[in-house]
Amino acid sequence: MTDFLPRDTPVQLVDTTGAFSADPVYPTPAPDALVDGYRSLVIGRRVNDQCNALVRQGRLAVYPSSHGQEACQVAAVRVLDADDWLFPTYRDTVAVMLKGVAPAEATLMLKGDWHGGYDPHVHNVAPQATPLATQLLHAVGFAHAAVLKGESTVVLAMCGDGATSEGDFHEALNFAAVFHLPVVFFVQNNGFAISVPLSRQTAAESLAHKAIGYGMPGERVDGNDLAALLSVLGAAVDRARSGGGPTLVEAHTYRMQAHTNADDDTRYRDGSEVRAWADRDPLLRLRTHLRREGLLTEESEASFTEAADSIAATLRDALNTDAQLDPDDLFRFVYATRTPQLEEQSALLDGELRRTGQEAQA
Amino acid sequence: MTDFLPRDTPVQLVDTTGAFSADPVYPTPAPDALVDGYRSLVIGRRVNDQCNALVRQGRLAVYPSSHGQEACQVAAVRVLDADDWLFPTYRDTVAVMLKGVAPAEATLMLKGDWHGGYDPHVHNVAPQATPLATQLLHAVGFAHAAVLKGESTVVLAMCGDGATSEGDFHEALNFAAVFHLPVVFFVQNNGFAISVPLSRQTAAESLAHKAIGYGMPGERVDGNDLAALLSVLGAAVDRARSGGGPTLVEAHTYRMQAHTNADDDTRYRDGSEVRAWADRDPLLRLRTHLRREGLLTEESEASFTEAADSIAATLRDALNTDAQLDPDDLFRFVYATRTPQLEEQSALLDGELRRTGQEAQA
Amino acid sequence: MTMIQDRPMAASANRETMTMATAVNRALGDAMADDDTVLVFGEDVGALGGVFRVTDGLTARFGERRCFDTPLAEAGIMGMAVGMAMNGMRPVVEMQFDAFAYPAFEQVVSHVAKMGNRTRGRVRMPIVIRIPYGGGIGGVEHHCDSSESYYVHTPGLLVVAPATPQDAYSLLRSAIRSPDPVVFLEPKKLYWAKGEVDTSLEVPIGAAHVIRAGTDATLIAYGTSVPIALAAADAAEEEGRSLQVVDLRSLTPYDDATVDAAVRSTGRAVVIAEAPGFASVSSEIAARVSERCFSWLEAPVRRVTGFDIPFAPPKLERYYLPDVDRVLDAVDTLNWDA
Amino acid sequence: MTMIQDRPMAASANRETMTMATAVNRALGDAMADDDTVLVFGEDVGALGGVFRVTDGLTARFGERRCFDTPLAEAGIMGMAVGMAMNGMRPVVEMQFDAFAYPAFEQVVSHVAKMGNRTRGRVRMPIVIRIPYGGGIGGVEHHCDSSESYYVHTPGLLVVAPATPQDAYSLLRSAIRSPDPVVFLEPKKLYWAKGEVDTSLEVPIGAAHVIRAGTDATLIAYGTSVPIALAAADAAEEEGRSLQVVDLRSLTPYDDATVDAAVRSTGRAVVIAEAPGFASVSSEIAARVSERCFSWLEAPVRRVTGFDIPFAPPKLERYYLPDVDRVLDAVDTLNWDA
Ligand SMILES: Cc1ncc(C[n+]2csc(CCOP(=O)(O)OP(=O)(O)O)c2C)c(N)n1
Ligand SMILES: Cc1ncc(C[n+]2csc(CCOP(=O)(O)OP(=O)(O)O)c2C)c(N)n1
Ligand SMILES: [Mg+2]
Ligand SMILES: [Mg+2]
Repeated sequence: MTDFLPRDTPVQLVDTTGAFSADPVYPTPAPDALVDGYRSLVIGRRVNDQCNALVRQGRLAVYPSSHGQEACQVAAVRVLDADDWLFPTYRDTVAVMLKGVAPAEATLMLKGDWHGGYDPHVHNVAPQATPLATQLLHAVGFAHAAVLKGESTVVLAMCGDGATSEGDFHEALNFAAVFHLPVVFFVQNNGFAISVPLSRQTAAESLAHKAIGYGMPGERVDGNDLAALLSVLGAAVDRARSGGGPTLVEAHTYRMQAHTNADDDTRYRDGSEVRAWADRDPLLRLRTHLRREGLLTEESEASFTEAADSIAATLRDALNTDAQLDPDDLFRFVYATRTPQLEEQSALLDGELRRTGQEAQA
Repeated sequence: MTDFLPRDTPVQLVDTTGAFSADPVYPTPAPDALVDGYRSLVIGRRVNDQCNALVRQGRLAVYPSSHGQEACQVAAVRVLDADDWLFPTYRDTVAVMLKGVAPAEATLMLKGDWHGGYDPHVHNVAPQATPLATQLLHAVGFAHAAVLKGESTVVLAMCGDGATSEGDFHEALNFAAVFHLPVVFFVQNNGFAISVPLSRQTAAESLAHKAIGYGMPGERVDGNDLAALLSVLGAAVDRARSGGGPTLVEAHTYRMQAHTNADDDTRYRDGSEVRAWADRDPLLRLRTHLRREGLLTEESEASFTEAADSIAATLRDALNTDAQLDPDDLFRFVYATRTPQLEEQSALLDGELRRTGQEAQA
Repeated sequence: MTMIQDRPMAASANRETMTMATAVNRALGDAMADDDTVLVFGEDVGALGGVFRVTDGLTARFGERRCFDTPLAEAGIMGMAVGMAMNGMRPVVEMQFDAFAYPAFEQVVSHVAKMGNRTRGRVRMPIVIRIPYGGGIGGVEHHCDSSESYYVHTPGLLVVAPATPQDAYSLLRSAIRSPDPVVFLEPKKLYWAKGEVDTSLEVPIGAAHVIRAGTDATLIAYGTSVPIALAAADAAEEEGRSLQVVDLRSLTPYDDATVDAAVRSTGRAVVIAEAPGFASVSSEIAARVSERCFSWLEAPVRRVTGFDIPFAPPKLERYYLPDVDRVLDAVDTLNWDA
Repeated sequence: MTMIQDRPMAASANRETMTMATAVNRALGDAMADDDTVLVFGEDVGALGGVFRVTDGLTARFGERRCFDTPLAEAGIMGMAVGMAMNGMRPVVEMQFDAFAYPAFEQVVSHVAKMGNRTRGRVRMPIVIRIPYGGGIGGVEHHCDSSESYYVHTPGLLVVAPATPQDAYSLLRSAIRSPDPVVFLEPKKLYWAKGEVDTSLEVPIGAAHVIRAGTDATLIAYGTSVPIALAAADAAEEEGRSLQVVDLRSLTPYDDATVDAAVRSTGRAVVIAEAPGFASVSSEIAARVSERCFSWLEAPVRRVTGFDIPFAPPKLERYYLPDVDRVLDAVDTLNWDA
């Protein structure tokens, strides 16, 4: 059972200099997967940059950036089949888009138009969860239902290091293990929960050490090494799909920017720490490796940049358009059928809008 | 850090035949402690028997018996100093009494007179908690305050196997570890949470395996072996007192009777399983051992029985007396000072009682 | 496994006298038989059949996959139900007692209640949360709360509280068919009260009804307080006062039309509820009736509710619980000289 | 470390203009300086000084032992506070946003609220639960709930909601000195509004006050709705109607005497609250006023509240929030021909 314990050091395939070393246990991803992954990294970074810009321009209300964590974002999606489900957090907008959700829909909540912007069933992406760790239980229930229906869906559920302290984290991992469900719990340990450092979240050697307490394997992986992430998460997905039950994977990464634009990270961390992590950047490292291996050409790089440009443009266009919002939507979805009370209340609002002539502009 | 993992088999000093074998790590309790512990076992068993009888006679509303778990009850108290605090559950009435609470006060809640019957600060026993695992957090807070005040209090917090599945269990252990607090978490794994067997609570090899996920040591101990319990819990208390932080101890024991008198355990377990555990009875085993060692005489046994008789008589007397209850108590303690609303409401009740002449009989 | 569809109940009348506990059990069994996406889970609902035996026999009949015990964690149960509902199931979860539903509060308020709205109706939550609630059974602390106001105040939840075996059966069938989450409050003290049940009878969520005609004043009750209202009306009759009784059955949606018509017909009203009265369902009823029936009212709307204190210990609960005398006292204050 | 004792505030007047956020910060600092059993903890309250900077500087001034960050777990924070209170401390905990207090609900309802009663007053819970609440800041889902009704309905809790820097300062001082647990609701949208604060001024919990004289109708408000009530009264004045405004400040205990006197003086009342109205604090106020001022009322008590829906997304919140026009519309319905 001690094989449920993670390694002493995170699994790494490509080091910070871009050098590759094979792992005795985890397979080496195919070159194609790495090139394709690199393309997604470029796009992910660009999405983060663009969204930050849109916040500055007042087009997004708020944006929790995954700058520095793009390898986690990419890997979380790449290891899944189209039928598999992703349960993301507020910070995983890049992953949501990479799973297929249109930029305009993925950012609609952050724009402030509605509480969510996409249909979860189109691309198999649950709503981005704000209340921490709650979505892990939804992932467990989703997987449980899939098993009952005889479907081979794998569910990958994401959360941060801070969220591991919540009771729901515990209950989710325990339920998944007891019911032996095909769930991969993927913790992006980026060192901080807003201002609170990891040392305030756990006294354990690693977050992955928690797995053995639930009777599932735990593993640690370098969260800025896309190759290692693809390999470790891929193995967890394979185990889940083949009836091997859940896995806890902890990625060691770093939140390079403030928690959100509303945060001031100079109050709680040293610029030098941030700069040190810049050297471990997931893009740089994979780029160096791929170029060294001759897997990346000027043309492909140019085409990746172009793809990123195009998504950024789509984002800008989407967010620079003010949608026609219908105030009556406030009452439309609370229940499948409006209650008599909501009928009265929407009539009240409607009357107000008519009287003030707002219904047209709304 | 893997030394935080529990042993493969529970620590045992006295086996089911009463034979003793020393442990390479855990010290052997002094003969006196064992004899004194045996006395408490006899009392504890008698308390359980008497309370069951009082339920049948309708004097107690309900009684969750610790029959079969008396060694845990005794050890939990014996390892503590008088200044240390105990945080018990509804099933730990024997431990509450052994810590010094008078039988009448310890059973007042079960009698139905009030929600609690003793002053926690007199014998350093928190109220018996009903909502599962919630008290573990109170224990953590209590210990934290003690540390801030520079006091050397150790806190021992009890819970059942079922309660380990609750989010509060997770949060309590994590807080204790992060703040490095002097708390001993003592899980009485009696195999069931009402009807639900341990296999539905965890897929882990043991509950003690959870400790490493918090960065604290975990240990498993034979919960029907008082000697082993005293030794393992004693070591945990020592570690806590000397600044070594929290420990998780799992005792393997068995609930010999139904969950409470309201429960029908034939619906979910086999009589044969119960009978098999009778052979591991904590009293029998220690008695055999002590007699073999010449530590138990006819006279001492008789005196223990007498002590048990006397407590049983006190219990009967207390519960056969109907206390004068004051309905106005309902309003008296909700706040330190009654709100105007409660003043009005108690006046209303008072008026009713006067009109119907009930205030005298009440 | 088929996806759920609203379907009419079988037309064949099937009348039988049974307890409310049996009626709930029957509704669960019938719903599970009709629709294999209906799942029952919670603490002790499997082999034991629930601490009140309400799920008795379901595992034997439908198997471990359809009715099963979970680890002991209410947030876990509720959160799992959310995920299952996202994936096409209709979970019916049991919270063992009222106060033991509180650990699941955040899942209920932030997800069960809001998921449909959040997703613009794309992901509905056809979840039923069964909660044995209320006192009158001599239960110890945490076993007797009337927690309906927390749920009723939460937009996105439907809340019902039957008072008879018939309504328990029919409303639970409606609740399980509902696309929206329903908090289904089962009055513990009425579990063993018997009544006739016609399993073909449909009772929609949101429909109150007048269960006793009367002309002098209207008693408004639900769940645990319905038998008290009826008994009070009987007692008042002996004193020559004719009291009408409305059983709300559903708290959300609330049936303004039925209640308003009833109160307007008598001009006087007393609301009866076991829960602490402050900022509660009964406050809402009193406020609404006062506002909507203002010019019909001969007297202020009175409330007979639990006191604003934690539920009483067993030996004192009779002082806490609304009873016939307290209702009659309230009726006496209704400005009869007007 | 000394045990807490109630002590009078320093007599020296100290007036200064500051924001409500600063007033809360000042109250925390002054209370910690006065009594070393006062502890502040929660998520991000240490180095960061809280996401609203309300705890700014406290760790620097009083050290890590007195003001500190916890692991990210609200039930954990609340349960730890219970244990600390049992051991002589006066914890002031911060829930980062209204909706993020829900995971702590069971600790609040089953322990914080009930421990004193359970132990017959032997173990009191001098805990303050600070909750930045309400909308009007363009916040996304889960950041704008007005959750006061859950707490007000729970016996054993005191609940206050200041609307000015002065009340925020003085009520927080009172809350920290209270032997009973206080849910302290801080209107987020008023954090940056400025006002004069006299730190020697005592405001007891449970005292409403009339903050604007008026003769035609009474507006009853608290927390976020107070500025709306005042603005509505100003607007009405221009139209020749004299509106009185009562700021409740405390929701539990509720100040019947002040409210009743006010409403009786005008004969008309409108309750204003941002929370969904159904089964809420505003229901209670409307019900009480309707009952207790029955023969003084010229018109039914009206409520202007949030709709019974989840809080609106940022771009739609202006349609959700009670505003001056909605209040004036309600006032217009108060049967002025009577
Ligand atoms: C239940 C709950 N409590 C508090 C918050 C407020 N909050 C939002 S993000 C955050 C920090 C989360 O840290 P972590 O889990 O490490 O994720 P990260 O933001 O680093 O990706 C907090 C405290 C919340 N969203 N939900
Ligand atoms: C939060 C909560 N949920 C449910 C219950 C109802 N309940 C009381 S005891 C019990 C089983 C507890 O099992 P365990 O923790 O193993 O303790 P044991 O009774 O075996 O001593 C349950 C489900 C409760 N008391 N609290
Ligand atoms: Mg983080
Ligand atoms: Mg057990």
